[in-house]
Amino acid sequence: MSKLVYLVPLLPLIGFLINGLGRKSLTKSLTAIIGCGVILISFIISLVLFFEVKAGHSEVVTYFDFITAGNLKIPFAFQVDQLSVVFLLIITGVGFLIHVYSTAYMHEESGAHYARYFSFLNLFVFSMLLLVLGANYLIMFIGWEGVGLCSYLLIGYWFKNPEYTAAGNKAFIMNRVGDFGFLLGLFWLIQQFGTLNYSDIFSKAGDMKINDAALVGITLLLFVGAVGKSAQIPLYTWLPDAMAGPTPVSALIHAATMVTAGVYMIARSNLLYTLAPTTMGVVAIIGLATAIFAATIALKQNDIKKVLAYSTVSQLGYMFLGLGVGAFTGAVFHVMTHAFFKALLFLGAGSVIHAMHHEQDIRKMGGLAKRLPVTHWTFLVACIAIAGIPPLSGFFSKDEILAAAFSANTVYWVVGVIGAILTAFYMFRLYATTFLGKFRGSHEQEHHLHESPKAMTWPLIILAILAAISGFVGVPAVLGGHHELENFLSPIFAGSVKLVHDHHEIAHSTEYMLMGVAAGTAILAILYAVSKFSKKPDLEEAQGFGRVLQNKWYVDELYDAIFVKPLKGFSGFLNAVVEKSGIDGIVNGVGRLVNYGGRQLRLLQNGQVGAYILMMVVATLVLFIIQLFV
Amino acid sequence: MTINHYIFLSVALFCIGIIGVLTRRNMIIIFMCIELMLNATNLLLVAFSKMHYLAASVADAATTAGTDGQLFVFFIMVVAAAEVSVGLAIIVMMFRNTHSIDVNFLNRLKH
Amino acid sequence: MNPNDVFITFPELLVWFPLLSGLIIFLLNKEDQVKKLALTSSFITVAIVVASLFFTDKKYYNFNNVSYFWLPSLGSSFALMYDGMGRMLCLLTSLAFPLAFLSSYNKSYTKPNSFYGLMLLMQSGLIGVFCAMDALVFYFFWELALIPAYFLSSRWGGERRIQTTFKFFVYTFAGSLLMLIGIIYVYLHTPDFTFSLRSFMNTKLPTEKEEIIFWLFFIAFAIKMPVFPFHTWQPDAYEQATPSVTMILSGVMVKMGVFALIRWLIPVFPYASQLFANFIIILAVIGMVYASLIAWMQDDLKRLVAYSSIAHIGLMCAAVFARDESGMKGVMIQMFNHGINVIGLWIVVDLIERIWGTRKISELGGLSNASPVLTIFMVVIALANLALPLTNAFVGEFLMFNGLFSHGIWTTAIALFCIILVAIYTLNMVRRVFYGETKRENVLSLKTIDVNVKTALVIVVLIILILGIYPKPMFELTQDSVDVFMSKVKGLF
Amino acid sequence: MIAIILSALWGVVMMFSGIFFKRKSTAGIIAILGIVALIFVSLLEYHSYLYLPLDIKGMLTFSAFSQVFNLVAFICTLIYFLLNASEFEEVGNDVYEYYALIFFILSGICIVTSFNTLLMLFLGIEIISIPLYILAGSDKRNLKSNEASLKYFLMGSFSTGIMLMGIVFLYGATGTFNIQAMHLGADKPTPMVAIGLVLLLAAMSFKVSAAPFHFWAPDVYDGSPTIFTSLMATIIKVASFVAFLRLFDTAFGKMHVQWQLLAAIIAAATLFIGNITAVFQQSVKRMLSYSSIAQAGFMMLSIFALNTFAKEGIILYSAAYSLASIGSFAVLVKMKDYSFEGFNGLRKTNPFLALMNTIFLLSLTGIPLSAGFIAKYYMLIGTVKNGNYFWLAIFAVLMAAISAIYYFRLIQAMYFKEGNAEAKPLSTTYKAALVITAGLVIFIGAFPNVLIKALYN
Amino acid sequence: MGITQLLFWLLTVMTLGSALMVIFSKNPVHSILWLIVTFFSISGHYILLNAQFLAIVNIIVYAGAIMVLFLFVVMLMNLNESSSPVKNKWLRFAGVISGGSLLLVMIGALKDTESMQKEVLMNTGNIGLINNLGIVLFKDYVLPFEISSVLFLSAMVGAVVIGKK
Repeated sequence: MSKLVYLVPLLPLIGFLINGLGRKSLTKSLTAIIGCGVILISFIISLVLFFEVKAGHSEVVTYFDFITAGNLKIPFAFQVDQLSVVFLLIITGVGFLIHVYSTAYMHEESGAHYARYFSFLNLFVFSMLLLVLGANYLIMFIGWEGVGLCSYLLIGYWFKNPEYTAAGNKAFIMNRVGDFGFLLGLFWLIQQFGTLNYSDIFSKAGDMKINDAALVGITLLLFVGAVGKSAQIPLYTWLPDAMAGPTPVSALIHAATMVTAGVYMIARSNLLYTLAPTTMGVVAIIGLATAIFAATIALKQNDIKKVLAYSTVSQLGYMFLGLGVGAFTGAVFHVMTHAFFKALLFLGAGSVIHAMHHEQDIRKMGGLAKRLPVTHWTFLVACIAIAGIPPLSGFFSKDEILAAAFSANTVYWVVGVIGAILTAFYMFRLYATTFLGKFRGSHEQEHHLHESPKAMTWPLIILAILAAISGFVGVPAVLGGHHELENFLSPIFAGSVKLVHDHHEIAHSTEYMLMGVAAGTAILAILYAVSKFSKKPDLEEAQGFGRVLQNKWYVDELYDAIFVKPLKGFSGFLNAVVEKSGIDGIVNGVGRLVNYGGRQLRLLQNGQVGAYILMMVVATLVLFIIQLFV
Repeated sequence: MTINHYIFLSVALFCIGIIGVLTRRNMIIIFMCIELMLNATNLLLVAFSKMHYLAASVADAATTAGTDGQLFVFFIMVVAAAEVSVGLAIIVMMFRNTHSIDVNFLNRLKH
Repeated sequence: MNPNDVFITFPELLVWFPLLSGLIIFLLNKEDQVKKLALTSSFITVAIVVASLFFTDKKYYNFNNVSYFWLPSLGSSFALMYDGMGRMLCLLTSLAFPLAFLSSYNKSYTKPNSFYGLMLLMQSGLIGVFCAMDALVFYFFWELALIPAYFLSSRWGGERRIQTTFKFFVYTFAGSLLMLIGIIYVYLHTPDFTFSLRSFMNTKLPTEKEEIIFWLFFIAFAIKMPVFPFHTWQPDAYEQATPSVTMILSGVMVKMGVFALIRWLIPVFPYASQLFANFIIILAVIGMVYASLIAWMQDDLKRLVAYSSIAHIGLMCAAVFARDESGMKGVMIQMFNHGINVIGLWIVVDLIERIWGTRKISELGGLSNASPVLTIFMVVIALANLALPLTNAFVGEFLMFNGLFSHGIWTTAIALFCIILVAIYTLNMVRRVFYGETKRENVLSLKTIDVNVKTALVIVVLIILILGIYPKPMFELTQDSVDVFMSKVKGLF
Repeated sequence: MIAIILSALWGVVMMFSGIFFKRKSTAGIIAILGIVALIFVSLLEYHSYLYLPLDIKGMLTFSAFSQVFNLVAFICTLIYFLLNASEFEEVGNDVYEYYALIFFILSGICIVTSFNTLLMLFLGIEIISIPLYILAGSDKRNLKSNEASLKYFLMGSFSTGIMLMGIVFLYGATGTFNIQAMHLGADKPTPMVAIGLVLLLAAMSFKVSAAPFHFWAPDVYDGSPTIFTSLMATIIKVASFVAFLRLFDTAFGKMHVQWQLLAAIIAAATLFIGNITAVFQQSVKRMLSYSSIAQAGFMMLSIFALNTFAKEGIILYSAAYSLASIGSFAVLVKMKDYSFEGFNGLRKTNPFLALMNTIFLLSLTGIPLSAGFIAKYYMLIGTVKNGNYFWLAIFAVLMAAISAIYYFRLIQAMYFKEGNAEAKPLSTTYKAALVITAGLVIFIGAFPNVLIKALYN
Repeated sequence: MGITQLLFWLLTVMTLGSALMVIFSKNPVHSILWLIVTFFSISGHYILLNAQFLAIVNIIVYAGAIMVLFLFVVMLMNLNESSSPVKNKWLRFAGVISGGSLLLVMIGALKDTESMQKEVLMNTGNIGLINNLGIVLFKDYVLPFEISSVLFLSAMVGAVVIGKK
């Protein structure tokens, strides 16, 4: 059966081709069926694979040599193991739901564009599957770039609008900055290990000493790639802009799947990272910083999608914190739960926007609870989940990360908890301003307010259920559970777990205390937020420090000032001065010199015999002197 | 007399000719100076021929060494005569067209 | 068939056939006749090359190598060899011309017969360069490819064409004359006084001389490629020449330089090329960044493409001098792929100019509303240009960077900086030209994207995708040349 | 030997036929007959079917080298006649005399290429020069022609004086005029020999118009009637080069290293001045005269190199350069306007002339597959082989690159510039001759062996 | 210091002096006359060297024929002081300087080299006599002799071509 793994990415590709080539001829419904159908089938296959792997045989399926250069052989191979199937399920599952959702959400689009949308979406799923299935870093990189491309295409889906396309460029280019590091890391890997296959590399890396310079370098460079892809400091600014794309796209790409590619990559190469504690420290700090920093920004955003975007960034920060402190399972766990509730949040937001006729400013909403019951309830579930209130999923995953952070370094934990409080606060600020209070929109908006169609609500409901219960696959031992996910993934992380066995186990009492503090403070924050914003939301422009937050700490402006402008100026200088008058000037100068020489030299030919003979005599004289006295 | 007397004499004569060519603008004079140069060479040739003759006649009295030098002079005179005839013809033609014998009068051809 | 009796070898066939058809075309004067004949002949050439790909085996030696005395007194013999790299580049050449013809098929030139005739002469010259095994023959073809290029691009093209082409000509001519001196010098030191590549390789020059002669060769090739800072002729020439000529210039002729580095320069001067490798790599890398930065500033599509191609060539040059096996393979297939991609770019640019009547990015906009098809082609080719995985350029660039890495991490880092820059300028171009609101109405009806241009573009895109997903054939094709090269430079580092 | 006699005799024949035939056009026919006979005879001589048992006391020696060169010179002359026969009548009334003088010149050329004593060299050069003074001034009404003639005459006879002084000093030092009997050693020359050498170098450089003794050339070439310019600039010049090479190879060959530097300097100067000055010229005729100086610079390389490559090369160069120059001068003659603008758009008005001229110009530039390339190539390989002064070769090629500037300027004018250049009507013989010339240029370029092998029969 | 030396010095002074007069005298006719004087003194030298034949020929050909030809021409053009132009003095200066330095260089190169002390046989030795020269001329030098006829022929033709109206 696992020979059939190639079908998993292939089907979306086929969907892409059919929808892309036949976009003129296909009817919308047909497009929708193809678009969703292929994903559904690959979801089913992934399920089968999952159970196979659970039954306990994971394997590497090789198809053909992609690159063979001297001793460097890179096959086109897929790896089916615990980690990849988990991601397979997330991608295809959530992906399928989002596809279904999109069929309704994108319905106003004309046929061709509709098909274009679905083909891009399928292409994205294809590349994402490639990313997680690849059995070596090159295939991963192919998927890595592929998802980047799709996000570029989908952000700029409404290509008429220059801001949107600009956002697409920004996303792609920032990802390129990440790829810069990633590629460099790959080359270093090749130089170090002579291969890119996971299995060979990890087996070779096993017997390298801790903090080997090469390993630190490689892991850091790979991490740069992850920073770009998963929108961490300093390369996170593209993600909020990426909200320009259609909301389901934001749900799928910029919340559930693509942005977690970095997490996947580090989890995949966990051994290398555990061998390079220095890098681990960097990862943890970056993650923590991102988590808190993004959370602060999210406090003051008024665009519903922007809030969610920054919360995504911050949640990703948590995942990296988890990775940084060695809680790989926790990170993957959080990826899963986050995929559910964040997708749910985005889809809910989408449903709201749909209902409000593309109004995204929460200050113009309010009191939608009655009008959009399904959306409201599902949204609430998601908010509770992300806020980390037991027993919903977010609690378990976040708690696992925080616990690990605590055992690594108390400061991590403190900051992490503060971040969690902020999360709870801004999420419920959003919830309250959107759904509670009374409606603040215009009249025809109010007149048209209605619950979204079934195709949109059902995915919400399913995701809500998942967001609610998915936490129970990872109930920690303290709460009498035995963490199925950890057992399932243990083969992947076995190597690194062996290395960090000295990881001192923290007492149960402490754990209870930690959970209590986290959950309690979160609840307090929620209550404060709800009470504060359900009655009188802050409609006026933020002042003072709030303004700074609202303008995202002016980071974009900063980057513009230190990177973009100088570079532009410099290349302008090169183009105008160095190229034109410098290099080309020299070349033309030679020509002009020859011409000038011709004009001057011919004056020697002054037409007077006397002068000619004189010059001949002088020349003879010179020859004499050279011949006789030199 | 030793040969260097003759060498210096004719070289001097030769250079006088050159100086004449360089300093005068009257083309006839210039031409005459060229003749002067030729005569310098002739003189030196004869001197050399006698020198070689002397050197050779020590070995055998009936040598004809050096004869060729004098014959060369003869040929030079021949050529000179021919040149003069042509040259004067050209000069006359010039004078006919432009009533001047100034070499610098003609410099349409330049640069 | 029996491998030993050959009527005519492939290289000869490939050199003479375009030459003859070119000469025949000179005599015709009906435009459509001329076009048909030119197109057919170019396709036949493709067929020949494709056929030749089945005779790569050792036992077909006589099909692929020819050599007979030409100037015995000079020890020069008309020797052609047809090895992997030669095949690959001949394939590129033979593909480039049909593409060029197709894309401009319904465009009428003044004096079509001389245009197409010269084109085919150039083709024969180029193929000769790629097959020559004898230094003098190599030089001959090197010039023979230049002369038609000169006439083509100064007879047909923009209004500043004469000066720019002339600059290009004198520049390259001076370079190749320097190379001639180098050839002569090496020849005089060959053990058996022949110009054959083999004896050139066996010649051991005194080191201090080798250092000088190396530069004589390198400058010629550097001008041809062109490598920073010898590149200034290129953007003007590309801008001014007529598109189908530009395709050949940038798609094929530029490869002559890279080819010459691999076939002649480094194997003949292994010591000097090792000595100066650092310097040249740094030069090339600087050139890459420099050209990318300038390409960013360009407002003229043609100039933008020109500078981006300078950047790509710089990478090839650097990778060649890194002399790492994987890098070499990268160079090999990148020579082919870059040719195809840049031709695709030119086709699209030419279309845009023909349809919208301008090449200025600032004046264009929202073309995708008018012509989604063109947009799709352009986007695919642009993605190939920035070496996105699963497009043909990726494999090559990946390997080249990898080869460069073996030379040093910092140079690689600087060079890799270009993948960011290339993304910046390519995507900006795509965005400003194709996206947004329509700025300018098309002067021609879109009917002018007629079937032959579409065919050309489809061919390009297919090659891009197929070689992007399954590059293996190219690797196998060029394996032997890489082995020869590596064996030459192995001993030294 | 017979060639010398025959050419001299045919000169006389031409003179007298001037009395019997009144029609100018017959002169051309008779001349062509004569030159054909000359070619035939010298072919027989070359294959030694014909031999004149005449004791010339070692005044001349006819080597294969000189004979091959004579053949080349004769063939070039034949082509020259075929191309310009009609133009002779334009110049003046004394057509028969012009032909007669040219035949005398030919006998002079034969002497100069096979001389063995300085006396014969002197006589030969005079026989070449004196008729040239006349031909230069043959357009009597035209002041430019007069001026050219006068300048050529004055400076020519001056250089004769210089040369004689050189000969005298050599005689003084060695006691003989026979260049083979001089036996000058390889070590540093005595002052007398040195002076003789330098003076002879100067005089010969003057004859071949090598800088800085070239000043006469542009003016004289420019002023004289174009057809005679093309004679002077090609056949005469290469003949003088052969004499130059023969003299310095036989007399001073052993002490080559002692005077190489001078030759190198002269070659470099000639290349530089010739090429650079040609760039700015506005009249094609004058450009071609400067270009002939530039080409002389390349030929000087053979004097510098003085090895087998140089000797074979000078033959090739003579053929290649003479043919190409005669051709493009012949094209020039047919043009109404000699300025560059006068050639604008010749492609449209007269594609045949344009194509032919392009071939000649490409050959002069030294593009492969044209004779010019092989010739230049031989010069360069000789220079590099020589071992010293490697910079000279590089300098030479850079100058060759510059030469492309002015040659291609003409091609540009003909092909890429708009305009309507006017050319005189062309006779069929002219066209045929032009095609033959172009064919030879390409043939020699492709198979130079034919010529090289002839040197070693 | 015998009579020969005396004569030698005398003639030398005459030669050089008259040569200088040739180039410095304003009037062309005068310079022609001075040139004739020079030729005579050179013939004197020939006699001193016992090259009688050349001495005679020199007088006949040069002083007789050529100079008369010059004289004719000058008379024909009836030139006088005024019409004989002068170069600007810088050029003349340069001419004198360069000519003089050429002289100096040659002298400087040639003086005190041992071969310079070779004796020259004065007023004896019979190679200069007409019969010896004649024999050699018509035995060994017959070819150049004939060739020179070609030279004359061409010169004649040329003179005619140029000279006739």
